[in-house]
Amino acid sequence: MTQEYWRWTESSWTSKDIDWKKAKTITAGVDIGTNSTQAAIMCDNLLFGYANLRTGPDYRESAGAAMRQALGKSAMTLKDIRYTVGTGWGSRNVPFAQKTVDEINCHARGARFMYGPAVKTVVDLGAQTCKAIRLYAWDRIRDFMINDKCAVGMGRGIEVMADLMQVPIQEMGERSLTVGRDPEPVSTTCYAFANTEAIGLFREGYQESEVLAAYLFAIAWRIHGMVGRVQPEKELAFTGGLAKNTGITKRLEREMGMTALTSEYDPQLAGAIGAALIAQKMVEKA
Amino acid sequence: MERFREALQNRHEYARNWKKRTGGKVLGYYEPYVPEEIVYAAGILPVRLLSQHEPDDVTDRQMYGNCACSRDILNQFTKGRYDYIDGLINAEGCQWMLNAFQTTLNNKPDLFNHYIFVPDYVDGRTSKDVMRSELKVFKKALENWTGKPITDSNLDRAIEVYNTNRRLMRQVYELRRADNPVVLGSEAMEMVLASQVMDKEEMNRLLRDAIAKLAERKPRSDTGVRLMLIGSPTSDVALEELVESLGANIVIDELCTGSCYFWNEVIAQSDRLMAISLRYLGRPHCALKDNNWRRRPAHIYQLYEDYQAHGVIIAKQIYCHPHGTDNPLIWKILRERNIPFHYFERDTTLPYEETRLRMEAFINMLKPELVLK
Amino acid sequence: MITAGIDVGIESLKAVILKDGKVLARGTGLSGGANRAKAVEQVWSDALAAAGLSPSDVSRVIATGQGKHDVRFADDRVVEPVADARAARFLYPGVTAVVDIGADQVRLVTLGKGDSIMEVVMNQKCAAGLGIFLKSMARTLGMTLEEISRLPDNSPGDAAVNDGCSVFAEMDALGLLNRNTPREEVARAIIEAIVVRINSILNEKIRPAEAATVLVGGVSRNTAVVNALKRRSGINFVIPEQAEYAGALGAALIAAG
Amino acid sequence: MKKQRWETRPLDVWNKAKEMRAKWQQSIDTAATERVLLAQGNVGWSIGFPALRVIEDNPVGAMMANKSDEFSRICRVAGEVLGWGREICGYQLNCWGAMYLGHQQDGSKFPMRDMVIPFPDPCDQHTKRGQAPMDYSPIPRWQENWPLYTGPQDTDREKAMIEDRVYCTLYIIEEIERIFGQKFDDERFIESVKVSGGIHPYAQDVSRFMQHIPSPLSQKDLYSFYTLGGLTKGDPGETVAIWKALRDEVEWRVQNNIAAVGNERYRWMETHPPPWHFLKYYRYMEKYGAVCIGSQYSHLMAGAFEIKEDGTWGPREVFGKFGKDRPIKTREDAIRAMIGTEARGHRFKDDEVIRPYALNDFAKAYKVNGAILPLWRCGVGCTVTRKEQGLRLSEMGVRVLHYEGSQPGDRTDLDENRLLDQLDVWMESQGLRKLED
Repeated sequence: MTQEYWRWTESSWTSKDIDWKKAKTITAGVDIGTNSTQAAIMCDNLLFGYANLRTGPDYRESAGAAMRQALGKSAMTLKDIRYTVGTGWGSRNVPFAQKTVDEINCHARGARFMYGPAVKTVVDLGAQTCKAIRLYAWDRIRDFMINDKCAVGMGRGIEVMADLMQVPIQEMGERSLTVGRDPEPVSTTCYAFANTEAIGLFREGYQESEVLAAYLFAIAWRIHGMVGRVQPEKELAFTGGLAKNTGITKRLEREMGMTALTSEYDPQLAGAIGAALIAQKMVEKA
Repeated sequence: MERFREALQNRHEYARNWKKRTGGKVLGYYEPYVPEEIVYAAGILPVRLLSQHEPDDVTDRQMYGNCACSRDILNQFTKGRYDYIDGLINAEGCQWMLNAFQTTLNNKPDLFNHYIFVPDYVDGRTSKDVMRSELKVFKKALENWTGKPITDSNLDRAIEVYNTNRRLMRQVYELRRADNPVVLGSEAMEMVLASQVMDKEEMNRLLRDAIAKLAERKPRSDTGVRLMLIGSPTSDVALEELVESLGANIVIDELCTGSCYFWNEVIAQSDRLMAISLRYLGRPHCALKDNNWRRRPAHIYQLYEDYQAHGVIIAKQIYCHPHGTDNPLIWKILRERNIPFHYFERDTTLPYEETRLRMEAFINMLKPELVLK
Repeated sequence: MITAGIDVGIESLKAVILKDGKVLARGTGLSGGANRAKAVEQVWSDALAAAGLSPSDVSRVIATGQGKHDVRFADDRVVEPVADARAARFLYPGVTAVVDIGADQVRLVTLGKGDSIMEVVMNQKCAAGLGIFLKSMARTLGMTLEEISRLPDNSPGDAAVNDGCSVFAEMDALGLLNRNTPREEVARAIIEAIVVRINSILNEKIRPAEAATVLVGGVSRNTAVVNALKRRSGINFVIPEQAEYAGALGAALIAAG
Repeated sequence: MKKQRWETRPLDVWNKAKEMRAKWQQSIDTAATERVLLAQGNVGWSIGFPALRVIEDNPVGAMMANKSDEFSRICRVAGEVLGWGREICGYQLNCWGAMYLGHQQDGSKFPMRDMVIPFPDPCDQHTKRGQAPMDYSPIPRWQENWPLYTGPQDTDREKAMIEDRVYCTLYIIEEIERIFGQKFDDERFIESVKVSGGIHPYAQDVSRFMQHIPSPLSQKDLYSFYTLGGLTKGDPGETVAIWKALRDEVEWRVQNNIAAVGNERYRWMETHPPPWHFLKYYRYMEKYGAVCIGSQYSHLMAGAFEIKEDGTWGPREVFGKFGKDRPIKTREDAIRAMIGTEARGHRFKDDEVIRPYALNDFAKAYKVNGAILPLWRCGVGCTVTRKEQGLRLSEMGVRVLHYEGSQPGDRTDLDENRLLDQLDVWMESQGLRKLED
């Protein structure tokens, strides 16, 4: 079979230096998205391990797999985890979770953990939905928006595009940024429109980079409109899979006139980490 | 309560049985500005045409870009679900519905049909007169069709029946103002919807003993978050039930198919038609007719206050331009008053998972302590 | 005389080399985004090799398909419906309509007298990319297109999904997964959604009574979809061998004059 | 390319029209500095107020779309962040987006409106139009009724509707006088009604001349004129003069077989506006020797036509008897007269909105082979019944092509290359190949 351009790399990591046996409370969060599933294990609010896998057709199985990989080679088992919170599209399919919490809350908390407490605006660029979250200075959500109906599935759209363009999905962003000035974006309504319209641009003699630019700019612009609805403020943080696509984030930053914070964590983990943090709170509360 | 749900879900059967039982005619109507009293006075059953969720592979032929409601109504007509309808009425409202009206007639030209012009300048000084003359024309049309005159006493009776229904529905809604209402949002909404497809007299009987039963009912220990629902017309209670399953309750709505349908009564006067036209021009404006004086925002805010809601859900049908055009103002007003709201679009189906995500988040946003509950 | 037709689709390329109405060789490959022109040349040389010919042996090459402009060496270009119609008439002289379901487009061509075309109906934008949608859903369900194709055709129960467009359908389908609906059930729901979209295009023009309708294009290889479509539309399609090559075949026939 | 069958040459009056449109645009931008009231909307009687100028957002939005993809895109998002969805009419999104931004494309200040008098119109988005400026900054708004009904014609009904409109208008004029303290000049108004009544005969002739083969004008040419005296108001005398000049030139073109498209061999019609940012598809069709003879929309100033018993294509009298024919002495007479003429405009529009057969007569009269009916996702008035009309046209053997976009003023969903492909398919499937490339 030919190269799978759409396939993004799964990842997992388990800490070697944290002695989890000494930890007071161990909590976990599992974020089952439509496209990717993350698990995060935390010892007293320190990230102990995580996994980021592609979601399979059986959500329960995906949750288990992510958890197994996050536990990694450490001797820790599910039993050692005091409390687990499930979140995301498939939140109710985490068999070993005591509770489910909505994505917005988890991403907000996760973002503040990963990007620092100064975060005021979180933009979650997911596979199925994009969300803009506006936080008060303290840990409370002021307003949030989820994309219009016609804008669902942008993330999956990009996978399709990678196939059609035969460009590895990780390289898309970089390649699109090689253009001098961005061309006008293609249709910003629906990814299906955008994909075909972008491919059609070759007829006008567009180069690959220009087509990618017109396409990714369309998606960035679409999100820009949605984010504007929550009256974004600094500090800004991007989470979710598309946050790794510089072709989108750079353009979004340009249009918003803000630079996003950076973090050593994988932006896709925000939901899972947030869930684990909430789990921690639950334990403290009890 | 179940009886309302039944009538709503089996509305086609209900109408068919009504015809068998009474041998009367059934008129389908599209817009909330249709003067039902006159229809009812003629001994005809007025039925509001509501959409449902049936896969639609027939309307693309005749329609493009329509909202799901108008589209599905045509869909049902084409598939014969509405075979019991003897005629169609449209009172000028949204253009998609006008389109559904016309297109259906192109398929079924022999249906009785009438179009009532409703002034855009609803508050205009001369509008009530043109409205009245339109009602007169409509009355005549009905008389010619049925072959029997509509007497003043007919009208009086119809007005009485309808006002009663409105009063009873107001009673039900009044119950929802309690700290812990005995009636759920979904139940109340089912009553309104049912009363738009049922014979009002029967409906009133049902309502009376429903209200009596409600008096004995114990309220839920905790109503949870109190929500207000505004936006495009709906034909089911999926959303209400969803938020109830998430520990919240919709305590008030401002929908054409909801409170706006029964909110104000016909004030009797010797000129019955004028009384009726004043009632319809004076009803809580639908987004489209809210033209010059902008009554909607004030009305919404008052309801919000009266029912002590915590937040507002704005649920708009895709391609529902009247509500789309109103959004900026509504958002502005709500933001100015620091009323939290969540806006989203719905379509033929209400994608359960996605909507749950939104509602969960919105409810948690309004009541953060729920997250750690 | 030896002629050739090349069909440059949004997703895949097809080439057919023809000699006096006999197919000498076929070639196919992926459309290759920016490198489409190169990909075309690759497929072309493969086909020539398979036929044991050199370019000079082929007297006329005609390109068709959305990317037909990328076939630099083509002697002429024709639009897809014309090619489809020609191929269908060649394979089934009595044909009255051709339906082409590809990765991106659904096209209906109704045929008139002689070699005239009565009407061409293309899918609306909200029905675009059905073939691609099927593929990406298969990916999500962890099934191959073959597995989906082999699904038995019994119409889905409550697992209805939005018919608005493939993207909405996708959202509802993913919701089904969340309720742990077995993936075969989900796949059928998706197929139903696709078929509803296709049928709403056919609905416009074809009366099932006129049975002589030819179905071509990539998706016509998917038995499950075809069965569901037959059931919903009541049309008893004829599906030629190598149906996905119809466009290229038509082009080659036109090249032969 | 091979020699043309007919001679072609540009219109002489074209520059004059351009100049008039520019002058009008100027008058809007300078309204504030000239201490003149600016009204959002379009009503025939505005000229009665010495210091009042009216402007609809259609021409503004259309012009923006035509001038700059980027700026109109930015304007659309400016509206979107305040709550507008993408299904809103692109004209509004463009125009009011610029209002929200506070400036126009050239950086100059956006001319804020002082009041709203919406042009009563069948399109819902028109009906609610003008609420943006009123919601944005508190200004008065008067929505005239737009009487419309389906079914059999009923003179009593029409009478009541006309009366309502007359009194509505009188009332609004009084209100404006009361609120803005500006005196309504009856003489000026009556005069203008008498004069601009004169546009119609000329416009009607121009419309008729386009039945000639080869067509002396194409849609592109019409678009330079069809707003003069309607959406773009100038001095009535000047406006009538240019229509007369146009009429005379077109007559001359017909007599000398001067064609809009040299190789005319295919005639096609449209409905409603084209994508203002992509007018080049007319040129693309000309490569096939196909000429666009316009649409009921671009023949707007001629009013409603119908095929008479004798088979000729003549103006249709609707509502006329309720005012047009009586002597114009008072303000009310003038309003009646104006509504008499305007209502015909309405009538043709309501035909287009609710009568699926609306286009068939037009198609017959102009001997068209095909019709391109755009489907605009975001402009209800631009889309409603378009598919039905397509069905009726194909019944009478006219080949129909539908293409999709957001809205004439909004390029978002218009896939230009897909449109060109569709045009190729449409032409080639009718056995026509490009004459030039």
